[in-house]
Amino acid sequence: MYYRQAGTYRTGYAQDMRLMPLKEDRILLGLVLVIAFAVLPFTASDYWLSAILIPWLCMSLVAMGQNILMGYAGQLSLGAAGFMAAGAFACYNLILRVEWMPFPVAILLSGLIAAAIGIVFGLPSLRVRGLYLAVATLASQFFIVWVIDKFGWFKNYDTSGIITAQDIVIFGKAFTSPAEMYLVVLTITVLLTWAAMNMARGSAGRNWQAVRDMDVAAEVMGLSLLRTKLQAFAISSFYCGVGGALFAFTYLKSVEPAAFDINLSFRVLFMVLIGGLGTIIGSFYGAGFILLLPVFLNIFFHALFGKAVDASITSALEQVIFGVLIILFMIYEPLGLAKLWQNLQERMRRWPFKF
Amino acid sequence: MNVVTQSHIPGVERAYPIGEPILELDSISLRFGGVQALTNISFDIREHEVRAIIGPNGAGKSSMLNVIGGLYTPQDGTIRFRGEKFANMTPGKAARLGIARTFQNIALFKRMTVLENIMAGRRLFTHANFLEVALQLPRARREELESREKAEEIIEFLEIQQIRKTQVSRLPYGLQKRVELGRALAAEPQILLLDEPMAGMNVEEKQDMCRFILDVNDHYGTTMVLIEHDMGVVMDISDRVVVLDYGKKIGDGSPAEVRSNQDVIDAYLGVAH
Amino acid sequence: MRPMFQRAASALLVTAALAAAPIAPGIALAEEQYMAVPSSRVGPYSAMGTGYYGGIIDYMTYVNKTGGVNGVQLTWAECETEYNAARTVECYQRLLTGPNGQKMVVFDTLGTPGAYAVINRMAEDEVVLAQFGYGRTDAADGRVWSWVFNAAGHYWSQIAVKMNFMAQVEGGVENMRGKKIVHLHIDSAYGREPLPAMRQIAEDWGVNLVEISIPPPGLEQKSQWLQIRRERPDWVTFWGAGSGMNATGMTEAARVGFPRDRMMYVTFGGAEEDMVPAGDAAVGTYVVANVVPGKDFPLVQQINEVVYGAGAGNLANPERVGTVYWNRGVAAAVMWVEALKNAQAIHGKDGQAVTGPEFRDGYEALDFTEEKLAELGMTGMIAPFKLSCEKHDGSGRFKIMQWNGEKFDIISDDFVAAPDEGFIRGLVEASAEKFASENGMTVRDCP
Amino acid sequence: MNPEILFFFEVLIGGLLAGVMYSLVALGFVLIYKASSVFNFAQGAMVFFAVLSFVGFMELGLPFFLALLVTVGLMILVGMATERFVLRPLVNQHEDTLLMATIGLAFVLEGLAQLVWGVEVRRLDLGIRDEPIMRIADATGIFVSVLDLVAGLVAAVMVAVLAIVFSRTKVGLGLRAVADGHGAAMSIGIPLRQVWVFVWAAAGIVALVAGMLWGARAGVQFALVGLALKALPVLIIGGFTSVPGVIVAGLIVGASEKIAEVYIGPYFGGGIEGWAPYMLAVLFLMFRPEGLFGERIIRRV
Amino acid sequence: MAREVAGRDTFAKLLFDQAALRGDASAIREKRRGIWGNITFRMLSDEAAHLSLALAERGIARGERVAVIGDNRPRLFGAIAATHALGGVAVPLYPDSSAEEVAGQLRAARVSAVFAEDQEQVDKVLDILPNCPGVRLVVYDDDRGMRHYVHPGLADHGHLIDEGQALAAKAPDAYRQAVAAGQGSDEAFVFFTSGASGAPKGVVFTHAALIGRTRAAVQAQGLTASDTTLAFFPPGWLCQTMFSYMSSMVAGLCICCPESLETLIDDMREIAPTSLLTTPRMLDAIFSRISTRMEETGGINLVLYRRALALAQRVGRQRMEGYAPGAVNRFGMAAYGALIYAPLRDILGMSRLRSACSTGDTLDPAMQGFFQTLGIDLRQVYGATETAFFVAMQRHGDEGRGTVGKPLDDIAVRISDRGEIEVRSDGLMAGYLDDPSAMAAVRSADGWLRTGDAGILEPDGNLRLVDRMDAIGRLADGTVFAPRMLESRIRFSPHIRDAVVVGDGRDGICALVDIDTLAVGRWADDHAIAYMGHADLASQDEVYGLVADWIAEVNAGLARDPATAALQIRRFALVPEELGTENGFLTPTGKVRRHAVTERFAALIEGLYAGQSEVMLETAAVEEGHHGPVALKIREASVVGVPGSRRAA
Repeated sequence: MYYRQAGTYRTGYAQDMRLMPLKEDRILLGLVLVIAFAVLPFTASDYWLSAILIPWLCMSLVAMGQNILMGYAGQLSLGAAGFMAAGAFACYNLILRVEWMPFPVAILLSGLIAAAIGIVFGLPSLRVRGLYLAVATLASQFFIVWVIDKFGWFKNYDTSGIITAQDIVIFGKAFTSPAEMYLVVLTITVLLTWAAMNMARGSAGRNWQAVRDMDVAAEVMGLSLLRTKLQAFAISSFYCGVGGALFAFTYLKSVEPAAFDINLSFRVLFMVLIGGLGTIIGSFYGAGFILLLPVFLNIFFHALFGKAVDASITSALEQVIFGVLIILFMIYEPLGLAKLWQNLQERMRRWPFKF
Repeated sequence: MNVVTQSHIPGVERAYPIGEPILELDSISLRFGGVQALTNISFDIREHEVRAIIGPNGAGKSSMLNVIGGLYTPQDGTIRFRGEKFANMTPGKAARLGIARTFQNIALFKRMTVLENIMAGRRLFTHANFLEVALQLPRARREELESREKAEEIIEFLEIQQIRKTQVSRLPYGLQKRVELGRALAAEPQILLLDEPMAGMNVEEKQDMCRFILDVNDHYGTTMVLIEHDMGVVMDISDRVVVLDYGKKIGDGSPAEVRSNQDVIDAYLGVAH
Repeated sequence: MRPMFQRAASALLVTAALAAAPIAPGIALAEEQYMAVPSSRVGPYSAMGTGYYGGIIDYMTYVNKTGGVNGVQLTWAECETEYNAARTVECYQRLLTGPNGQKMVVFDTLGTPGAYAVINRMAEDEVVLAQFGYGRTDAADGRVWSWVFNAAGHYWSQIAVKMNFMAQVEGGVENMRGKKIVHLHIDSAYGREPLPAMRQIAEDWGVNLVEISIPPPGLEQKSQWLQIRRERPDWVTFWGAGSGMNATGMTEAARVGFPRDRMMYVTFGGAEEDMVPAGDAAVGTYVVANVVPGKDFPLVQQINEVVYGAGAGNLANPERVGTVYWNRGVAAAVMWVEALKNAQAIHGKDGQAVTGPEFRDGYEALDFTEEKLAELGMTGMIAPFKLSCEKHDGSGRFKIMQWNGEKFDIISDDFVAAPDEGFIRGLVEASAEKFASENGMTVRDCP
Repeated sequence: MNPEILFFFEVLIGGLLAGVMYSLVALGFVLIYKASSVFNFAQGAMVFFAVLSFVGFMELGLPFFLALLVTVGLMILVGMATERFVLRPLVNQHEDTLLMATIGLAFVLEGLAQLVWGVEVRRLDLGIRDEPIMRIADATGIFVSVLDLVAGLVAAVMVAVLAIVFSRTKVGLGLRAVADGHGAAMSIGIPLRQVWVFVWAAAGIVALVAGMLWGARAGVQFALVGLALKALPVLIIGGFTSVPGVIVAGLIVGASEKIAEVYIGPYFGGGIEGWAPYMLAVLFLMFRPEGLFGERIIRRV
Repeated sequence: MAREVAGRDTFAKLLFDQAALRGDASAIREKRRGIWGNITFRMLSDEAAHLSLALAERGIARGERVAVIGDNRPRLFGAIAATHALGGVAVPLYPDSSAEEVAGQLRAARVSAVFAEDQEQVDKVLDILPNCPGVRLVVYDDDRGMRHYVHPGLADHGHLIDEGQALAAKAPDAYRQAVAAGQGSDEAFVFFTSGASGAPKGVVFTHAALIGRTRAAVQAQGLTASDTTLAFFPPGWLCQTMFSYMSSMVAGLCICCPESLETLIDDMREIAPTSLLTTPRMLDAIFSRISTRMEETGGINLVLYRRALALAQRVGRQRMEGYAPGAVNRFGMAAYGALIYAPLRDILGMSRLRSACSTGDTLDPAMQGFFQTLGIDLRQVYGATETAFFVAMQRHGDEGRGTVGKPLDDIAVRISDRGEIEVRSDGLMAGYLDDPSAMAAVRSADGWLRTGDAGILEPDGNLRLVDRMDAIGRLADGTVFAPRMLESRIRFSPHIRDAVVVGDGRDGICALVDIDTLAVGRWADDHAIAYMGHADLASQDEVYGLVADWIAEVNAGLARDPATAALQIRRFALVPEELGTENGFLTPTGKVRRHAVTERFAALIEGLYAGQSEVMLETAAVEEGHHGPVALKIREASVVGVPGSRRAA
């Protein structure tokens, strides 16, 4: 309906292979970006900026990392929170210990540190796959958090083992208000999303997917499984690390290692599965769903029942509904929200036909 | 079959005449645990020829192909590529030497489109690293366009334009086989190994596949090594045939020679088809 | 069907309205004071959350039913934190402004992770963080942490009280020399929170302190208890979280034959919900209480009558009235309400809602004398205390209780204080000052 | 005996006994994985759901064995409902999808349990003393409780029963056929659905048993859900499809984590138990990717 | 270089002009390898120049005939342009023709050179070469599989261009001179009739005639240089080449070539042409596709779609009756425009269509109404190869009345006493190939050409077409009927692809119906009817029921108009074979070869009139696994208000 495709023909491959070949998509994206950059910072409430949008964007980055590894390269991993912790504490220490360290550089380096750790913990992927690999990555999850927890140096020997993230300062300007921090997160997210999309649809993404779908064939084509898998681990960990650092610096602010526990890793996994494996944009949907659905259910139930019903009943009911929604999703759209959106897009492109 | 055999009309000149041996296999033996898969097998493959390896089921054909492709390492024997000796081949090495292959059970990247599969086959021609790809640096962009151009050439060659953006898992079997051939071609191979390219196809699809195999040989001059257990088809399209039975070579020569070889006849009569 | 549908529709509208930020703040009715309840009612810490926030809500209901705070009715909104730092931040931001447009004045996370997650937002938002016996200890220094309170004692005074009790049992501090104490704690910031004070006291007393950590969730503590068996300590201080870990501590102690009357449980491990699951293994375990459980306090009886009698109670199981967590919640809410009254009085806003800074002034002016406690009907339930600008921690006194298999026996008639209260206060101030200087915080001048 | 050596044995035995408890939880995973290639993420939730219901029924006044019976019936119902509303609509779907669906199931079960029975922590008294048996302690210096022995016994009985069910009964045959491929099961005339209902119900009962033993020690409460995590390294080492494998692996994991924690832990301030089993699993994977008793995976081209 | 070639009387000169005036404008767009390539007029002109020089070098001289066989491809147009530049005559053939047909046509046209698209066409030509001694040169475009072909007369298109380029460098003015030497009276094209009735005949046209006709057609459609058209019918059909090459030369519009016939629908959507040539058969296929897809979609979309169509019809009626639609209806039209009409146009790639012409057969008014509802300006054009089509064309306001519109400016039309349409114009054919007598038989001395069609010229100038003169039937009771009209009504059902109506000399009308396998197959799936293949499907009682219902509706519609009330279809049968080009039942442009059908199913027709309910018919491999005689059913149709016996003879 919205899409008008008649008369849009391509005269070159560059045109056909751009990020968004459809004009309507570009308009939509432009609109979203304008709203995100120019409208929301000025109109959204602090609650929306700091409690919804910022964590959503951060977790989207993390989910993107998980998705690159799991959705594209087919390596099931449960270590996302560990790499987030690595990124968060790396960033804290970099800023703490290197005086001149500008925030963007610190973020970049934290990502790289997480990536280096990711490569080490990605080594088992050469021997094992599937659930086995998932459990192997659990080791990294527990180990990283344990190391940070055990060695006071990482937390600047804070008595309670909790760090307080420094203020974000870029070129001498402090970004402390929700809107300012939101803009920082948004900018980084947009840039990294762009890069992820480029990789995903380019030769890097094809290599990952080749390893995922048929590793023997990939090898025969001259692809090194070792390098490709570790590359995926590194990039994935980079995204998790950056996401974790941003999560710590713009959302939690006071961080203890235990915040990056296994439950968080599972939530990241859910995000990817619900959002849509093997889609970059699905990371945003998935993060939104997992992060925000419980919040909305909570708000909804409080609004619906008020104080009439015992809150522990509604809280339990929220869980049931969340679970049922997940099951329904798996039954009706196992490919996730991204697929749902894609179907909608397809429907709109085919409107009034369905098929 | 009449369309198919045309390129071999006697007296008609080949675009790429058969040349010197490009690949020589010398006394290859391969064991899996206690099972002797291949015993002391030697033969050569000449440049630009269509070379078939046939034999009943379990004769060691696929093992032979996997040895050439580097997936299996033989315990004994050597492989020479253009005279250069390789004690063991790895898949990566084979790929860099210009050996590409298809698989008996289609090994396509299922969740990718036809175009992506074929572009993925351009692996050895893409040098841009992931960072260049992520940041869309000029080399990555250029290579991507080159890949696409080559892929489109192959798509046109294999007449699969209408499915270029279809996910391969949705395609019928015959077309998947064709796409797999396309992916192998994308590597611009010197030698193309085809593992039962016509298995499970109907007559029409087989004819198409034969035509494509011959066209590839004719158009690109690619040396073809193919496995089939259906003798009929192979005899029509290959220049020379190696016959294996129980891991041993029992015949080698032109289709006519092989057809009249008593060992081959026995081996095939012994197997119910 | 129809009214149900309408409610659902209006709820959707509310959600939509929330989505359409920013909301035009509603005009608050003069006689309403909005309170935030960031409860945790599901997950491993649900037993704690339901009791504590149940107590808070029950007391607020009680106040409303008995004329409000000088006529001001309390309203509140709840948000589920799942005892998770990230969700707590969201809840904090969500509850910051109430449905009636009022800003919240006090926030109580009932958990150290949650408290740490929001502690730096308080000054900016001008909201009081009322840590009720948990959270950041050095926040007791009101000069540095002007918005954070620790009115029910903190972990440092708690550990000091415990060690004092041990000394009493052992027959004096001098007998403590050479004794061995194992601090068995959950492997988290909360588990390590008492350590600075504990190490200091142990060093002073010549006590041999051994620290052993339990990885969460702690349903399996075999190796820790084997280590304890090897260490053969005289005392074990248990710093667990969640009734699974707490109960397991006692059953494992029983399995290795460690006497329960040599174990002292933390306030967050010392509730009926922690003891009951351990069954007989729990008998004899010592616990300290900042709020004494029991149904006999006049206030508890009144609430039972006014609130539960009217069927308006928040607890699903009314039997839990008078338990440790519920009483603790009531005590917390009493402090809120008293602080509100103070704020109204100080700022001349009798019968009106107050703001965050006004509430803080009211909270700092809390003075729970024996008379006041008697008036409130909670004599013996909490120790008398007085807060001030610089002193944000309460009495720092605890009662010692022992589990008898059915309920807690109160061992100490009176609230026990730390052996040297000035010493603990010194530690607090030093820590707070160090934090302030490291983070460039301004230290408030207190009159 | 040298006290250090004695202590070592004590640690070892303690570890083995803890390991049995892990194995009990892991057993439920294996049953379901074997029959349907589904990694049942909800196993932990089933433990919680089963034992909480059991205690709940007892609180309603049912006598012990009646409550047990009713709970078993309930777990069969859960199995049937899972088959009907989760598995059947997802038949032939990708494994990841099924895994995800069981995650949803976990939320449903957790939520339902708390909805119906509330969030309070319950005590479960099996009437088995969990204190050292003094005769053993006196004789050897090693502390073993009755509950420990019962747990070991229950595990042994369960493995035996399952072994018999697998090899002797028609359902067991079907189970093995299903494990070999769904087509095979259909061909010998065993309806896949029945097999699924059976394994899910069986896993539910295993969960109930595991929950009762754990609950007797730590109380019946939400934290039991987390037990599933402890079962993962056991599964890796034992192999996802081997019943004896998880028993042995449980013992290995239990013993090695205790030894590691007691002897290595103190050098790092403890807590290495949290990750040691996983590291062990990783090391194990490097050498035997298919697990202890798992079938060797041969890749064919 | 510009304006040195005087006059615009040959296509070569027109191209020269276009290249000079609008050299950078697109002459041809071709989808190849996934993207649309662009060929400007300058490039086309250059190719024509080089190719013509190379051809001349190889001995092809002015006035010689050059055949082109292949799909609409830039190279094919290049070959035609080169032929014209040379002064030669282009002979476009149908690529689907068999080798024998091609041989006959090559011989008939005395062709000297052949441009064959690919190996398939080359093989055809090489096979028959011994029978066509005149052919001295065979040029192929696609070298795929051609590398080992060794034949003295064989040349690669690309190589020829290269040769020509070298020649052009030596003689830069040769091309211009060759073009300038051409005259309007030179022969330009030889087209073969499609042979719907009788064997194909070669028809010769001069440049002047075709340029004149094309100008008139372009003017009538209002086409300009900014228009684009999609060419997908075989170039051997005059009408297609008129829409592509000739219009491009005359008006400068851009010809778009789809990647392949399989991707036609997508390609059409991508390029969204502004001018389109269609046939009723194609429209029927599109309509049937839309209907079935809409049915499959179901739900709210289907409801909206139906309402949208109903509203459009209502409003259309109101407009015809002369009053403006009310506000509600206007709003409805706007809303449905956004929701249904525009998206459908978009999907069909017709959103930019300014002019769509349907020709080749009678367009059912209801079908036309459907497309106009969608906002597609669909007009019927009447003509034949001999008249270079475009005898008459509907203009605004002419639609929906069942006429074929008013005659074009450059043509005069009259109805003979026998009721036959006769035309006179400068643009008519110059004659039949080598057969002056045939020409004399259809053209009177004063230049009136008999078209062979029966028609009526209405008072307002609209021409109403009845049918082919020889097809018009007369029932035994003397009632005259035009099968074409009846057939097009039957065909309007989405489930029916074709119908052949018989009844000449009989006492009632009967129909042979060819069902649409795809649509009926879907319908059968929905109704849980198991079937194997077309023949089986066409023998199902339920399917007969489906068709019977439709024919009853057609009969009811016929009964409403007193002029057609007597023409009730009494009985019908479904044919077991799909009527297709490959089995000779259809012409390459998709018209039914009536005599082929009636011959093949003569027994069935006899059965229809003999009152049998089943006829055994010998089949030749109707379907795999089905040999030998099959039983074909016959059904009565429900008839409205016809007095007399329902049972025939």
